[in-house]
Amino acid sequence: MKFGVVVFPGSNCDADCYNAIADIPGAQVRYVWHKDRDISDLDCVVLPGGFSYGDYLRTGAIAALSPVMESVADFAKRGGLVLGICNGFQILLEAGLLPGAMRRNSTLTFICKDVYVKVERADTPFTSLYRQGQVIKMPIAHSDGNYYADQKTLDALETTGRVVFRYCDTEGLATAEHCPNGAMNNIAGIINESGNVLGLMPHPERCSEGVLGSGEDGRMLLMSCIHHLNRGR
Amino acid sequence: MMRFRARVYVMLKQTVLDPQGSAVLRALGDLGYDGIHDVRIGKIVDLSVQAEDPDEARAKVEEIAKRLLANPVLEEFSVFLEPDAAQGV
Amino acid sequence: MMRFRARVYVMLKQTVLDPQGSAVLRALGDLGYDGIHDVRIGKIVDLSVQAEDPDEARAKVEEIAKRLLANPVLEEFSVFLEPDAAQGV
Amino acid sequence: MESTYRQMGLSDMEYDRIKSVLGREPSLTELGMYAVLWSEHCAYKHSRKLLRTLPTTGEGILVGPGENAGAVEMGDYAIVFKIESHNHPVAIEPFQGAATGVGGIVRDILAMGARPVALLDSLRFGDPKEPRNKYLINGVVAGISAYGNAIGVPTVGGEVKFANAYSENPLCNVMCVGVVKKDRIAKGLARGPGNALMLVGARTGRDGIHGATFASEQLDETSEQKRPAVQVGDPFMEKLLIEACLELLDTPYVVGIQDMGAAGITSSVAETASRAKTGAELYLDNVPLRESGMSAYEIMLSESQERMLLIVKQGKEAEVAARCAKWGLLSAVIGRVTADGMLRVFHKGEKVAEVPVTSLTDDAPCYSLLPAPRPGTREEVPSVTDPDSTLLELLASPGISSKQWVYEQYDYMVQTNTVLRPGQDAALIRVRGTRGGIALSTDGNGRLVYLDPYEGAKAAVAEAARNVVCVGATPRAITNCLNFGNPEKPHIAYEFTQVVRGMGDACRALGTPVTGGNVSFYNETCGKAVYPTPVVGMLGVLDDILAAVTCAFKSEGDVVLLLGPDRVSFAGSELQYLQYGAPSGTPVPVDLEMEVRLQKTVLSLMKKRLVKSAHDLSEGGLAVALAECCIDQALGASVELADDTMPLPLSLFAEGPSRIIITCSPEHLHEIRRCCGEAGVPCRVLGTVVKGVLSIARAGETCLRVSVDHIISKWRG
Ligand SMILES: Nc1ncnc2c1ncn2[C@@H]1O[C@H](COP(=O)(O)OP(=O)(O)O)[C@@H](O)[C@H]1O
Ligand SMILES: [Mg+2]
Repeated sequence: MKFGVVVFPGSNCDADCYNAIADIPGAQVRYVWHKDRDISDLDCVVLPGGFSYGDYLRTGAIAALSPVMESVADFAKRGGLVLGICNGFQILLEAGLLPGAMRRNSTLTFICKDVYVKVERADTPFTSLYRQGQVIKMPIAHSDGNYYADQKTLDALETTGRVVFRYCDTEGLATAEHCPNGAMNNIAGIINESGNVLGLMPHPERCSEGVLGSGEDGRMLLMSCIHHLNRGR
Repeated sequence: MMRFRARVYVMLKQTVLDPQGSAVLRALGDLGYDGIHDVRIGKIVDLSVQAEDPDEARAKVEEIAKRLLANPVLEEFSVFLEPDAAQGV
Repeated sequence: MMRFRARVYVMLKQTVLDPQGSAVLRALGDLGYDGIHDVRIGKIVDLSVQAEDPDEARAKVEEIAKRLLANPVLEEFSVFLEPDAAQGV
Repeated sequence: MESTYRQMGLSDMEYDRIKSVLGREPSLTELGMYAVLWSEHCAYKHSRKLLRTLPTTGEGILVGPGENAGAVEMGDYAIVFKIESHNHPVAIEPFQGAATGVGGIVRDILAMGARPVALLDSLRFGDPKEPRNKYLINGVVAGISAYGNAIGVPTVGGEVKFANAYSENPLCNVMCVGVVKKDRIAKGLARGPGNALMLVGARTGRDGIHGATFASEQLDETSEQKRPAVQVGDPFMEKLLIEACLELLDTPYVVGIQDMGAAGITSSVAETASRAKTGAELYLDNVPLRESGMSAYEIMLSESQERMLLIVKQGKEAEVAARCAKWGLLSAVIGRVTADGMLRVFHKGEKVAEVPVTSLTDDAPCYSLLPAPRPGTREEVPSVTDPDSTLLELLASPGISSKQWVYEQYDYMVQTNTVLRPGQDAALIRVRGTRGGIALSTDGNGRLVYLDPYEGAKAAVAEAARNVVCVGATPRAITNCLNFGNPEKPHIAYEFTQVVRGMGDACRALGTPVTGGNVSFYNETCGKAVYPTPVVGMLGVLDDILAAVTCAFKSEGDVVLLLGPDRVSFAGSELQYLQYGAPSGTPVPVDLEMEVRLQKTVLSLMKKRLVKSAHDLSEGGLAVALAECCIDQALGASVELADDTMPLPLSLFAEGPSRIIITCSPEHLHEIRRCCGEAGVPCRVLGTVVKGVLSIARAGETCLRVSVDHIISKWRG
């Protein structure tokens, strides 16, 4: 069960992801340098959060063009699991592996806090250990999480059930008031058509250990991946 | 080879709501400016580019704009070019 | 009253470091684009403004640019104006 | 020449001194080098003598003042920490001023070979309702947010306080903490003649030339014209520097490392050579430049950000350059270490400077202060007609209300070590590889210091230590930033002298040596100085992070106790400030023996796991502290004050040192009382934790009653 955490210049949650994965029994993990192309040993690629290339120009824009992303695109095409967290999600959008784009938060500020999200799909490789409709707590930490897609794309996402996480209140109600960043339809995370590429703004690796004060709801996401991969063997 | 100055304008598409533009509009209201509408914020990227002729220069800059400088989901761009008088190469 | 479209360009002063521009320049190098120099990134602010005449409109926009849109410590700006054909008020 | 050296901020006497060191007239480049290194900012001309009186050694202190940062031992690790001011830059450009402030202190920590693991920001502004102040506040917070978040170092704590005295002169002090294996602490030494001096990171531009002298001047109308001195920070470059330098320090190629802060190449080379008792030769043509046509003078004095100096073993330059290139960083060999104690600078085939290294670093003049106190003030006593509304007003005041709007803009969780996030008495971060953690707090109440500099400084140290104790950690050492007006004025000199004395006494009593810090003078505009503001950055250590304590009431029925003495006063208090806009009177002095007993006792009770919550009493007094304990778990308390003779407003809202509220299960009350009795720490049962409401009664009569919902909504604003 091998995970690879990609290190882009400016990534800063790479070690956090690495540690959270390494903590899970049965998981192996290594770093992948952004200029490397060989990821054939991996079962799951994680694009971590942070400020790749300083978030300059647009978040994720420069990283999306790095050599490793060509390999990640191939890997995804062949069905490999790809998980983009925060800046990793932004990179997936910029690379066209997921539809849509990120705008500046509607508050125009960076926001760091715990939020509630609803698990809209518990039948993906990344969410199988959650219950459908479960409300979980995860922290966010970003300036650009205001998800945008044109109406057609948005409709397609909704009708094909590709919105996996949605910002909501403690009861699971997804009102605009509980959307921290202005994201359309309260979208916090989406998956690609073939169901193997997930991007989300909240940080599961920051809620994998209770002692850090954000609960352990994120650990389930990482464990779901392992569960899925084990089943495939 | 010649050197050209290129200026790329990157603006959000009209259909995309611009949170920064709305915030500036609000701030202008707070400062007491009235009669202001439709504030939209975009980016300028200035660069020098070496090429044989203006056509090549433009093609190069358009490619860069398409690949990197603008995100087609949100933005549209336009390219302006002038020879860089100071610095023929 | 008439309506004018104004476009304000805000650029960092030449002497001020532009980390964003330098990072984009490096990235373009990594992507194999050579012959690119001096990348600098600035802001465009488009807005509509109501005024009696072009002079008043320009004065208004210049004031706004000075007070809010540009940071005089680091940036300089220029204002361009055209009557907003579509929307005489 | 005369006008030149005066423009650079050198006095006639200082100029003569340079001439006598060199035995000739200095060149322009040399003059510039002396001007920056002999500036107040670099040479501590007015503070050096006094700072030497501070306690700097003790058990577990691995590195004291003099290096880039102090270091405290924790198991196999060294915890490295330091605080620094960026007040003047912030007054001119708040966003970039604050951002580059973060960048600078982070490089100090990096220069110790440590990975930066936490930031704290201590901020002072004028009235937040004024537009100019609002602009400064938003800019500073955004600048810290932009820089700290991007480099992936969590901002886990700090303070934001307001008073008119800071209106023209905001204070922005940033503290950084790092962790390094203790046998891997790096040194700022230019060792080994022949070794290469390599500059890594950003290109050198004309920015910030004379920033160091600028930081040592008062702001006046002409500061506007000095605006080109404003620096732009590049956090992306800084992040790459951190990773590249840490990777390089793991190789045998690098023998020394130094950040390039104020006075750039000049100070970093002079300091490292001076510490190593060597000399250096510099070849300025090799320095990667951002702008064309820069003179030797400009290159030597440039304060371009995001640069580090590495001292690299001769022959290993290529290896180092390759590592830098891997991280996308420029590097260049800009000189060599020599043995003869001279600093020689070459540019365009000419020798442009040749001066003894130690004359730059050690020969700056040292001035004595001429202190004279200012007359005292008569205490204005606030009026309280309705305690409920006074409490709510205090909770909503900018000094006390929730700072979530600030720290929500900071990534306080990155690195996944933050055990206690902002909002507690102290932040707590785990040290990976151990079961323990470090607790961090910054404190310094300028109002108290203004009224009584000696006692105010003691109070700052005591409160910082108490904050750390409240989360369960043992205070170990401090770093400090001394923010004052013009020290050449007698009353400022008096404030400074007394503060250093008070800080020293408190640190000796509490066993927390001073491992480093920073002095920022000339925080004046048009003759008006800020409150004397010593900011204390306290480092505490906790063996087991699972034993951490928070301030929130935990369960209904728990007993609420007040530990510590009864002496309080309105002098310098939040309520007095709210009603009169200025502090007056004489604050309660800190009984350091009592403070030590209190802190030791609380820690030992915590060790026995008897304490369910702890919170220190500071601004707003007892009533505010109780209300703050209600917020997190939305639990209230029913409190009965002893039937004493103190006027009610004093009991509720006046402030005094050495007091902590704790809660415990009823069955532990007896044991707690016994321990306090034994230790000689006053201990009073205040009441019990209840649902929904905070009520305070005296002599059987309710005198304050506010719902917890109301408390929370006022405090959150
Ligand atoms: N500028 C800031 N940055 C980060 N955290 C802050 C800042 N200001 C206040 N906080 C946090 O808010 C809480 C309350 O601050 P403060 O009222 O100064 O506490 P205290 O009175 O206990 O020293 C603390 O946890 C502090 O760390
Ligand atoms: Mg406190």
